[in-house]
Amino acid sequence: MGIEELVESIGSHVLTTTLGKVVGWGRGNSVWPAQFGLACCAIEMIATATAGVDIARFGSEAMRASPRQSDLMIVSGRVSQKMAPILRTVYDQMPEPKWVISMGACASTGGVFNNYALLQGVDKIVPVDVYIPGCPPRPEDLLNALMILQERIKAQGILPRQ
Amino acid sequence: MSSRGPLFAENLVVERGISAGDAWVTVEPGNIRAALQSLKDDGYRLLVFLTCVDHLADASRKWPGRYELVYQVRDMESKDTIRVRAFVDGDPPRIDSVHDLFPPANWDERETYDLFGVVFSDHPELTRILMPDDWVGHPLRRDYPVGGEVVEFSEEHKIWQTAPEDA
Amino acid sequence: MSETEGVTITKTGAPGAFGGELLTVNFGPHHPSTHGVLRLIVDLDGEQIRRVKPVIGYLHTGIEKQMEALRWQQGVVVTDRHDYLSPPINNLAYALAVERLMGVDVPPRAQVLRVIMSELTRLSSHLVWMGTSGLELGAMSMLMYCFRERDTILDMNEEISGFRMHTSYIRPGGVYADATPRFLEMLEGFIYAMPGHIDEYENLLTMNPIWRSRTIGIGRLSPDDAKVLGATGPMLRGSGVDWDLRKAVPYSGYESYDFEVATSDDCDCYGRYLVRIKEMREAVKILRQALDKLPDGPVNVDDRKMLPPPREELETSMEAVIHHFKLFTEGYSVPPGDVYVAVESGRGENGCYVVSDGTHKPRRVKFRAASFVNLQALERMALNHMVADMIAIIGTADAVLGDVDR
Amino acid sequence: MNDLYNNQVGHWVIVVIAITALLLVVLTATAYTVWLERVALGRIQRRPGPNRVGPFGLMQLAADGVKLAFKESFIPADADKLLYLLAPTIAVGSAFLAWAVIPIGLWYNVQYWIADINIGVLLIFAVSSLNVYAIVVGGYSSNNKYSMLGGIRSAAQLISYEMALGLSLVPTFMIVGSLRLRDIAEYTVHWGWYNGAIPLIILTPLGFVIYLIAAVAETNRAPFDLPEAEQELIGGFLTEYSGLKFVMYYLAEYINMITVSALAALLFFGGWNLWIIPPVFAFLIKVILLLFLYIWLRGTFPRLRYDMLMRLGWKVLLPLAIANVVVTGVILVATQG
Amino acid sequence: MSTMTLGGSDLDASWFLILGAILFIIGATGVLVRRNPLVILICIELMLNAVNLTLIVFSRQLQNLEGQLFALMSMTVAAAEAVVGLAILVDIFHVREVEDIDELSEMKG
Amino acid sequence: MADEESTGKPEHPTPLRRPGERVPAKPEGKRPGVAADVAALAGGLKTTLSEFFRPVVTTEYPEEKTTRSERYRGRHYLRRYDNGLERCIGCELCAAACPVGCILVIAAENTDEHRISPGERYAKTYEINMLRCIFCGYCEDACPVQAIVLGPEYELSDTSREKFIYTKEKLLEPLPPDVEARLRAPSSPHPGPPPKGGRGQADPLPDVEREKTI
Amino acid sequence: MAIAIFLIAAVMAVAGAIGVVAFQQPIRSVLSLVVVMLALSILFLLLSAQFVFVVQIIVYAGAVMVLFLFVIALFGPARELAKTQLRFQSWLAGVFVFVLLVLIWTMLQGIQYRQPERADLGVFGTVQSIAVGLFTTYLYPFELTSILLLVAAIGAIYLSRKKIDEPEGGPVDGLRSATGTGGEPPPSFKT
Repeated sequence: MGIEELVESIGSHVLTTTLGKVVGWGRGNSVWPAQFGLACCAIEMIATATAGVDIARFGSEAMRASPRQSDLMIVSGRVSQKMAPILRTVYDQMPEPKWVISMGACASTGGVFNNYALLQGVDKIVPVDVYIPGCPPRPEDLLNALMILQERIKAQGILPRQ
Repeated sequence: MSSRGPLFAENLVVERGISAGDAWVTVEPGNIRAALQSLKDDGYRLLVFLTCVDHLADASRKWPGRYELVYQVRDMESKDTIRVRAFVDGDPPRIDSVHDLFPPANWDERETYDLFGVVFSDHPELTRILMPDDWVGHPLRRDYPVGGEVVEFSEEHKIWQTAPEDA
Repeated sequence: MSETEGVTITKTGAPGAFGGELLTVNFGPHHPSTHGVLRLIVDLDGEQIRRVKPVIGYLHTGIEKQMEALRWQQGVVVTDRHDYLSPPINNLAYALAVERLMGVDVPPRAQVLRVIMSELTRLSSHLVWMGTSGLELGAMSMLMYCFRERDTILDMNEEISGFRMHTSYIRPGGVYADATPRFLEMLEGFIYAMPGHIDEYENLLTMNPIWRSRTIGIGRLSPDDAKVLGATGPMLRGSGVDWDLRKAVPYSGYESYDFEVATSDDCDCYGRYLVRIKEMREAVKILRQALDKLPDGPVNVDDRKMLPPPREELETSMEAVIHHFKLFTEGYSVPPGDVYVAVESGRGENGCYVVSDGTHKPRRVKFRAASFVNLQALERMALNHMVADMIAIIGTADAVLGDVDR
Repeated sequence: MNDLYNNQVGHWVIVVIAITALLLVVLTATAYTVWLERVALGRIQRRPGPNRVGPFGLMQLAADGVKLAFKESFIPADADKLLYLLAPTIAVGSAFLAWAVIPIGLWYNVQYWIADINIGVLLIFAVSSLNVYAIVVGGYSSNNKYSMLGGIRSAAQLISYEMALGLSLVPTFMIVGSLRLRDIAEYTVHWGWYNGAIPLIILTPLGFVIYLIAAVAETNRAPFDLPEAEQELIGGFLTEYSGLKFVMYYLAEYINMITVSALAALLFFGGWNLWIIPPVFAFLIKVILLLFLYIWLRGTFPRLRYDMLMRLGWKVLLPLAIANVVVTGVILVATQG
Repeated sequence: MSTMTLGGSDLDASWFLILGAILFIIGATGVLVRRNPLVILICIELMLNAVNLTLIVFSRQLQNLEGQLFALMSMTVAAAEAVVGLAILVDIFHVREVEDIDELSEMKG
Repeated sequence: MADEESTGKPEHPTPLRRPGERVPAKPEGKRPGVAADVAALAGGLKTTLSEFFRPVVTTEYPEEKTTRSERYRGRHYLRRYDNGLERCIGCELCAAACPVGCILVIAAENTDEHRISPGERYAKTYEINMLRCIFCGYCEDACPVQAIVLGPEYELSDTSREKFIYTKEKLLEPLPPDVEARLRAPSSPHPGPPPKGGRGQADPLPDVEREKTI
Repeated sequence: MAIAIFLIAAVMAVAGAIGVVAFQQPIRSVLSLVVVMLALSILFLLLSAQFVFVVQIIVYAGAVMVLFLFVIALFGPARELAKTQLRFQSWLAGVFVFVLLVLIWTMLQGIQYRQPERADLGVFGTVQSIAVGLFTTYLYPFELTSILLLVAAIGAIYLSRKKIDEPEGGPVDGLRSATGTGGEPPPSFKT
């Protein structure tokens, strides 16, 4: 029985609802971030992983060094013009599905450094799912963003991202 | 300031003074190596930093040259510090490298080259250090715009607070 | 494959000592072992490092240019962000420089508060260093323990200044605001608890044979080399040179505190580790003394040209309103001149060279970054060591890339 | 030996059912070992660990599994595709194979095993030595220098510590006089008034210490986790693996961890014999405590450097293990004539 | 054809011997055909394995342990051979890339 | 530009090891004995085990939250007077003080029939780009009428850039009641810096969990 | 049952053996040989040679072949060039195979095996029986093998040793010339 027949027989709504829910639940509750610490926010990102608020409660403590095993890129800190192409390469190396959180004012817009050296917003080179304002945001803020992202992922289910 | 050592004996000093408690001397740019060598012989063995100041359109006084190179040296025994200045002009401005007298000057000179375009003669590896290799211009010169973007608001506006009016 | 992950390896064609060829390996700039966005080009002979070439600039933020675009008092928020592990110390260097140019002296209470914030910052900076270095060498619990105490310090930062990391607490002319009673109470408790925590870190690392064998004899830097290379801070003191700006060129009343300069004759990574541990203990000692001697009085200079008037005056005095408007629209101007002020941060000499042309914006602000100079010694320290030791060496050099690249 | 190959159909049915059950049990146990590690490591660091997905975070592993299963399966360009896919399979296969000979005491005098063969321990070594292929081939086929360096290092590490691991157990075999795991677990002594089972750790404590260290190294766990020392080599041989293939390696690592813990429980702690506690629980308690020991070590110690690791294996553990064998032999000869 | 009773089946020693012969021949062919010195070493190992199989078969057939003991010895020898052979190859590879075993007949490095 | 200067010179002049110099040997004589090593390892294990049996220090974030300091610089609010008039008088001092330039104020004249604020002018447009804001609190310091204050809220993450441009309507939302009450209290007129010089600003201490703070 | 096991193992072994010869990349040849060895080890188990079965896996598959793998991984995937194959070599090999096969076939026709020695199959091939054999009757050859191993180990170490008898400073200087970091250290360094 081919995959089309399978879909026919169990009905496409099952794929998009039941299976979609399960997959969305799995993906949402197991978001492994890639280490992409750049500056001040990176320290707060590390702090998020430590005992203070403990991102492990959300199942996201597995900060893999290799982008191949990551689902989420937390761009934490200022992205310089020199760093931008590298950031893009790392993003490209992550397998689908993948998400991006832009942490802090510098990553999102450049913040106070409205000048020649910084990329004014990481969303110019990678699609950003959640922005966190703050310079740097509190660790709780990152968790809040992660929860917003989890809702998004769960709603997205198995469908490809828009 | 103690006017000790051979620096003053050799008449390298053009001008000297104290600014906000810091002793400084000015030397001819051609003599910079000799001046720093004599200071080093005198015990000022630590080059604290080396940088450049761009005096373009600076009305506060009459400057001998557009680019002022600043060398801060310190004697770690007597805890004296002294600032050596040299004024250069031209495009690109040139001065002798002191990386072999003071090893930390190596990166400092590269940085000054990168950000100000000051060429240090005989520097072994005078390439950009902070900016990408293919960058055009020297960002810390006063005539280089700060850059950046207009802050987003919901409506168009012309006010842009952080843009410097006179660069 | 990936350039980013890693690593491109090319054969140089030159013979190495082990019969193979030398390999040029490129680590970074986004690589977990490089303590931030540092890129290293390493010539390897087998596992031995023959040459290291750090490539920096991946975090170049244009901070010095930004300072020129901002007014004197606005610049404080930018100084927070170059060495992002010790914002108040950066503030202090800048504030001292501006005050020297302006020719003002801050009141004694402000001085003591500045010392308290500096030492808290030194502690938190060392804690971050120890946590991340521990993690890099595989001691993952160290990260958790160190960041736990760091969180306490950040809570205190928040209590006194309203923000965790980038406090902008120390400003030209004084400090942002007086300490609250709750802050002093938290500080009291912290001073009481911290020595026990330091003991705990030492239990985990100091005598641990694995830690010792990974650090002792690794990354040696003789006292002469350290001086010639311009190293400062724990890098210099870890090589046995007794040099601390707090003792050598005292500022903010450091001369009136009783503390020892931590040095170690080991001249290696272990020595630098010991120096930092000792400095943490000394910092607690200074905090104790500062808290005991905290005098009453104002925390800002009484100069309406430099600092805004108290809020209650705005309602009564027209003159105060005018000062207020003038200060926030065009700021104050600083007399022409230049000054260099250096303070001792967790990483070494954190200097600020300020040139004023008499206007309300600085002509030039140069930050003398300790990490920038210390990083140059990496080449010397890493030579002939194994690749795996590079982590320990970079770790104990404690280069903050934001400070290096500015 | 011959009982394995008799042609009674009933035997084969039992074996097939047993294999299926064992697969399920080991898989579940692996999942919860991962959970145990994350929680215990968290507690060592004064944080709760996963606790938001399901009660006590018990569903965390299910979420991870679902996510990884639906992750894009990625094969690096220029990789040797056949070998790249083969390597994780070897890892999981060899890890599961070891469970063929590990007996589990279910109830008093009721043990369970798939193959109660005479050379049980040796078979475990044999199949675990195949793990090297998974690592080297995985590293080689990824076409990434990190992976390859990680793979080669790891293989050298496995081979080095296999020697110490094997030799550390020889005193046990000498004392018991059998390689059958059931015999070792049920080893009894008759010392004066005492008649009964005795954990062999009392007789060869040094053997246990060497076994423990070597086993940690064999399973690539901290502080010997150089093959995937993330701070040095990104993810070692795992760098290029993603999705299900990564899961397989991950699974293999934890199965191996349980295997060596179970083996230690059988060899040194009397297996399922523990006072009046029912055998199956006694066995579980011992295995869980040993697993905790692993996690505890990981939470405490820094990582060794590669050359130190080799030095420890060859210059410390191996001589010690040999000396242990010799001394045990001398004592045995002296006491038993 | 007397004694090989393996679980009651009529598998006899010839089956094993033929398998051993086939493996040996394939190995020998490899040595002749392949040019890469490493692969040639591997093929030699294959031949040794085939020989071991016959040793074990005869040991079982004759119910005499000597065959197994000899197989163990031959494994040891094979291991020693592999180690030394590889060490030599590595030494040569350090000097130059060898793609053809015939290159090694030249007496220069 | 620099190429012609860099020919014919050694590539890197910082002091390298002298030719032939090897890795220095590990210092002798400082090595503790095996017993000390084992004791140190055991000490480490004991430390981690003792931590294992102590309670966790984690804040279970979305369910429980730590209290923010009174000076905390979080989300901005525009305040009103009790009679409903806006405090902001459109003086643009906040925009001028902002180091980031993330505040946009466009003022308009008040008229008697259309009175928004007590002064002559009011802010027709008042926008803050929250994504660019660095929460330095300069706007609060600059405001002469305490119209803009930084409240204690920090969970501001959102999914698109446009949502971060906080318009006047959004900023004029009522402050959290406790903060508003504190601001109205005669003893503490301002959530920012208290009047200079006094040590004993008698603010009630929120009870802090000792274990966590220290 | 035994026939089924034999046939599976035999097919695996032959396929692996063909793989050894046929694969172009050495690493695949090595892995094919591992397959052969595992298949053979199953046959050993079938033939009551338990100990040899385990040794086959541990020593051969687990150690010797890993060594090959190491060398290949270290020196990269050197492929054979087709042109280096001699034209009539494969032809000759074919003849050789054919001749050998015919030879063995004829030899196996009507073969009579010697009468077995009637060992107890319950303990035949166990570790204990092997140990008794090795440490009593065959102690001398056993010790000789260990000497052989020692010699091989020493030889291997000698061949792959680090060349330490170099002039002082040689490698560093060699490196400098390679990477352009030549020359004396700067004068400032002579503190």
